[in-house]
Amino acid sequence: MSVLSYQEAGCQAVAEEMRRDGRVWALGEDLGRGGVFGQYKGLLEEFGPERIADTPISEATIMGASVGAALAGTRPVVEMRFADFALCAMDEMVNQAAKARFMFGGQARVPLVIRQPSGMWRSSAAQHSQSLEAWYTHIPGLVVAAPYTPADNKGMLKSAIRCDDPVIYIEHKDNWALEGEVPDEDDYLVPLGAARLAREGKDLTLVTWSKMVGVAAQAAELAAAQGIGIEIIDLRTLWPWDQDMVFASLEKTKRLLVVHEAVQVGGFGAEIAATVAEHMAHELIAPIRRLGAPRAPISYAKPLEDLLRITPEKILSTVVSQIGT
Amino acid sequence: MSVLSYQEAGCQAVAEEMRRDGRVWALGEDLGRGGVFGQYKGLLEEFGPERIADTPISEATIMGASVGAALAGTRPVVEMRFADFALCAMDEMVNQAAKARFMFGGQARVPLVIRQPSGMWRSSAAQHSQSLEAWYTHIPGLVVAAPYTPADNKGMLKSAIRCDDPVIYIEHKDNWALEGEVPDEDDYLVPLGAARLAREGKDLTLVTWSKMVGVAAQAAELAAAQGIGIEIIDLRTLWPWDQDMVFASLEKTKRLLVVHEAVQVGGFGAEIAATVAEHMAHELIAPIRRLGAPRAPISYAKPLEDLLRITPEKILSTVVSQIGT
Amino acid sequence: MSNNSSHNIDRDRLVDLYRTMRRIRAFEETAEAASLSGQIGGAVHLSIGQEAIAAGVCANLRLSDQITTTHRGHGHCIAKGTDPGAMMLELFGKEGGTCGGKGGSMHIADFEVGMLGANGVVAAGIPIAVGAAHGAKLLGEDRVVVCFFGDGAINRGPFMEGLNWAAIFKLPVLFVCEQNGFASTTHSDAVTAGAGANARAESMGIEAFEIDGNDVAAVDGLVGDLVPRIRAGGGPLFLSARTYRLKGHTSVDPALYRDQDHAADQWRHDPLKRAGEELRRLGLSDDELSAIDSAAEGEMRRVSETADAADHPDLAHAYDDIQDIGAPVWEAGS
Amino acid sequence: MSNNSSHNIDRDRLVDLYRTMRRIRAFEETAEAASLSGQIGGAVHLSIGQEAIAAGVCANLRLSDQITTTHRGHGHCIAKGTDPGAMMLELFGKEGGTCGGKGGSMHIADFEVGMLGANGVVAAGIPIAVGAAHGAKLLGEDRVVVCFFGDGAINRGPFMEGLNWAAIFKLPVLFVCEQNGFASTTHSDAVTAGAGANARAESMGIEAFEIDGNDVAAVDGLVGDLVPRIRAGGGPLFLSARTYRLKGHTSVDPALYRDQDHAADQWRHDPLKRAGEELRRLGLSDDELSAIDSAAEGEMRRVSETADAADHPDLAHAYDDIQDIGAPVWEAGS
Ligand SMILES: Cc1ncc(C[n+]2csc(CCOP(=O)(O)OP(=O)(O)O)c2C)c(N)n1
Ligand SMILES: Cc1ncc(C[n+]2csc(CCOP(=O)(O)OP(=O)(O)O)c2C)c(N)n1
Ligand SMILES: [Mg+2]
Ligand SMILES: [Mg+2]
Repeated sequence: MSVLSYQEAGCQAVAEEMRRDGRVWALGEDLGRGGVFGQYKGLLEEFGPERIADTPISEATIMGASVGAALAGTRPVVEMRFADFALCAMDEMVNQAAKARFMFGGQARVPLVIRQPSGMWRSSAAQHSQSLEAWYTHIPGLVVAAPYTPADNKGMLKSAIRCDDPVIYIEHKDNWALEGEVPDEDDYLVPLGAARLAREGKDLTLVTWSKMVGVAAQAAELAAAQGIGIEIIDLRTLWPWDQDMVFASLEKTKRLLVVHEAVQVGGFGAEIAATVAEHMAHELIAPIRRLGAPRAPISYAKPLEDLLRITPEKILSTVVSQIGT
Repeated sequence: MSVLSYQEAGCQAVAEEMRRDGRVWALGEDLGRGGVFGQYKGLLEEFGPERIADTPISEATIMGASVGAALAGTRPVVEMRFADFALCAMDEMVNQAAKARFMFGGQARVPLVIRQPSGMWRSSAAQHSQSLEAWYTHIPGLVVAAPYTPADNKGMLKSAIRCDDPVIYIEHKDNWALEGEVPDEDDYLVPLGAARLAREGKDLTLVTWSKMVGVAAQAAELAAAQGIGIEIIDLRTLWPWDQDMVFASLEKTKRLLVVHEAVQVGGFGAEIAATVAEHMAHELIAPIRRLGAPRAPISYAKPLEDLLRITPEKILSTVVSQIGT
Repeated sequence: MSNNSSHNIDRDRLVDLYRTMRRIRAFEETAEAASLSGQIGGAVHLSIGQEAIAAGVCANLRLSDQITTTHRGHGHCIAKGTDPGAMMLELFGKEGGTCGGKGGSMHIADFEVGMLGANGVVAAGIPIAVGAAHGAKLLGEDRVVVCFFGDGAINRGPFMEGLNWAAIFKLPVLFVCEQNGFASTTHSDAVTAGAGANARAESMGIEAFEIDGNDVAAVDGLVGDLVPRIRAGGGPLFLSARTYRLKGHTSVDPALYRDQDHAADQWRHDPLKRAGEELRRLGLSDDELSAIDSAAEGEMRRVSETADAADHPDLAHAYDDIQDIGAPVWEAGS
Repeated sequence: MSNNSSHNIDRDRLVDLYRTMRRIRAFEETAEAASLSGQIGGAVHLSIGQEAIAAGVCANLRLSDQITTTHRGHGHCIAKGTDPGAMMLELFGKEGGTCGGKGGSMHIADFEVGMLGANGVVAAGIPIAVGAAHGAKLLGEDRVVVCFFGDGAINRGPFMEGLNWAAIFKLPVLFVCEQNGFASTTHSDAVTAGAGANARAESMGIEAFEIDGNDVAAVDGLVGDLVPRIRAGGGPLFLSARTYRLKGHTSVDPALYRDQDHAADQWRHDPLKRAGEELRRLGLSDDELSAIDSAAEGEMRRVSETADAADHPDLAHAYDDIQDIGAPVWEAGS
């Protein structure tokens, strides 16, 4: 175990997988200088400019060429820089990467990791702050991962690189500096599709992912002070999501709150809430609640931006209202 | 009233609005020959090639230029040809069209109608059959409309053209030939945001939109034969959606089924189901159910394609299971 | 650079090229009939009139070389070596099709022969081809990737991005632009600024060639010069092939937006007719030519009959090959 | 076409251009300081070193003409007539900012002076500018639209699509490519194939010009020739302006990836220094020059102090201007 930042853990994952498998390479803008967030720091020096490839500002072709390179037998790690810019590569991601294996009747595989730094950071406004993970859960062919801890960022990124299907890999921009214990082993893999029980609690199951796991943990502390036990499930992978763990937790707590930073309307919280409503409504003793952002573009000005953030206090007051009913 | 096809009703709407307002124009590939589905038939002859503009195959710029032209004071009707190709214009739609008004602090408006022929038609495979309306409901700044009847296609398209915000306008490819009574008046407007009670029933509220309204009607006939009354709400506008009508219906029926052609996971049905679960769970006497497509790319071969379709029989058996419980 | 002079070609090679073209033509005519009869459900984009490009280009490729193509890609597949039987099964949406019936005409692929896929999205195959070449370079394989696309595709951003990418990474790609005059119902010229595809390629520093794409010997000869240059590591090259779409955009399009006289007149330049005349000049008898023709037509008739009689795909495999984790599970009766 | 010779310019006009440049420089330096002190929260992309392009181009525009710009657009806004006070309020995220604090540096817009918006997405402003010109043409207005973008943007598809579009519709657009050598930390040359932006424009049939973008008189002179041609209906033109990004990509980027000697040397070509020297040659005294400088610096100091002291936007307007129907409703205490 070493204490690493989220960013360093991701770096380590890429480096280990590149050492292990000569077909793995990374491409995107500015990678040669370590990437915008330092998440490729030092890799050029070890692996050279062919495998840590600087690209032009051509998101559509960064993605499309990665599909071709994957079909040709390599395993690209594709850097989209900001999740917002992935919108420039949507045909390539959704119509090509996600569907090629199926459309071609299984003749080919598209092993890709599509890294999308996401979420509100600081005063970045409407085109640099979005959380669009829900979109990808709606697209057959895609795996969607959104790790929170540094250890998971190592273990899940490694699993994503080894996965033979395209993985949308969401890293929250506020997480880069987050530190935590990370296993040193280069075979440390965290399986895709398995959630993590981040905190035990008896009164309410809070399902969340990415940066919101940390915010939820703060809320749980506040709740504990009031004698309320929040169980936090860090979903980690959004598709496929770990229904078993969520359902098992709900058997115990009988109350569900889903929290995400993304816009609430049409967010992935709706899928979780709907699924639980379909299958477990009769077991719940409080109305299901979702907590996401208002359906508003993200503002630049700090107080307006902050208005859109999920805070421990907002979570707590929602929890209290659920327990109260 | 005249009997018009869905396609003709749309044509009439565009023609009337172009006559009424010289700032309205339409652009897209092949519009001069009436568009791929004939939905611009005869318009070139009346309005000329400047206002019925043939474009290159440049979806990103069809959309981006439309944003600019809207900012400059015109009112473009943007033809995306197939909803699938709108993926080539996603930055322009989501980062530009949807956000410009807000980001610029209300200085400018972006009056656009973005027509997206959607859905499974016949043997069109994974890149020509998608229903992605859920995505747009998740994006602040966008209105999302999906009319089913020819009359609504006239009245809602006119409302969309008069709307000062960008409207994603979803026309199902299987609807073009559908005929129905359409008011002749050139001031026939159907307001965006209001659902339509398509059929009354006492036992279950079925919320749906677009082509599925017709399939649901067939299911309701089958159910009626078994003494089950299905109330069908044709949502018509997905954002904002008519919660009042849905909630009022549920007060009566106390059972909810949401049906859509799109993939169920992350579909807009999840939003409706989640919202109802949050607000009306205690009033319902049966579990909420959703019926959407499996999370699979759309196949070409007829039986494989058909497997993904929602049929009256599938709806009926779901309804029966809900009534039974 | 322009190269229009007919190439010196030996008879046997021209016979082979002619046979490939005739097989493509027969395949397309059979598919057209099956589409009009309703046996084929999906859209069929015929390459009738454009066979010389497919045949002339692919004759210069190795099995390990790769291609990507478009919605109008049957000819490229056949020329690259895909079994027309499997292709026709795919068009019919039947078991045994190249993609098990999941793709149809616009998504035919045959990785065994280096056919990396047709594409239903205009220009989308361009970055994919470029990426395949990027992959080959990274893996140290000496393959060449050929990217076929239409004159309508050069107005999409990924075309330009793909050219820039291939040039800066010096990738082994041959871009082949099939200039058939149309993009669906639109005259390509009307929506294309400047001097066209080659000027755009040259602006990226990519050497570009133009050729009469209905002259199969010329295509063969020129591509025979270009492919070794690419394989030797010289970077991408670009070829514009002038041709004409003798049929409508799809099998059901009467193409009334064309000048009908002009369109009819284009049959004079039918690449098959021209190659046939050349073969006769080189001494092939009418009987020898008809033997090739009827062999091709017989082959495609059988292929179509087989496809018609074949089984639909087994529903139990409906959800195979979506993704390893998180795919739907098929249940009998669902 | 190349135009590097210094232009004959009268003194008063050069004084005006110098003043514009100095105001931009002072704005940028003030913004830089406010960014480093934490008064400005978001990313700030400084146009220090590139002021001559903004000043020289916009001096030839009417109020009714329009522009679009990029993440690095402060200079263009000021040159087009946007109030620096409102801009600085916007950068500080305060009430009274150009966008009410909702946009920040990368989304400044000022429709009253024809400033149709900066953009956080590289190249996204290009189709928007082209569309604004399309709109003007449809409405019969005789405005010209100028589209500013960087040398990194020419590798994105919308750049090429936008050029093609402007050319086929013969739209009144002046494309201005600011060649500052970098795209973020990447040397633009390393990822750009061929002869560059002008070759690409010319391949679309768009006449393209190149100029020393640090010579404000030259830019002014050339653009003074080009804008009337465009306004007369001649269709789009293209201008590449060579310059240098004297600072890092953002205000906090030390830009260590540059050759430090080379970078330091570039200050010799600082457009302000050059214009100042020219003005002295034309007889302006040191005092007159410093008066301009200190007026600009004083203006921007006040602007920054005002922004610092200003109120945050009123939360009650947080959800204004999203959309007429279906927007969230703000509730006090939410
Ligand atoms: C991105 C995209 N836009 C539009 C279409 C619809 N479409 C299919 S083929 C076609 C014309 C293509 O013209 P060209 O590239 O010249 O190929 P050709 O059909 O002439 O072989 C169009 C517009 C599409 N498939 N993809
Ligand atoms: C589509 C897109 N990709 C990447 C980025 C990140 N980015 C912001 S500025 C920039 C460099 C732009 O270079 P250039 O166009 O030359 O403008 P300059 O910064 O030099 O003025 C990049 C890559 C972005 N904003 N949008
Ligand atoms: Mg064509
Ligand atoms: Mg630059």
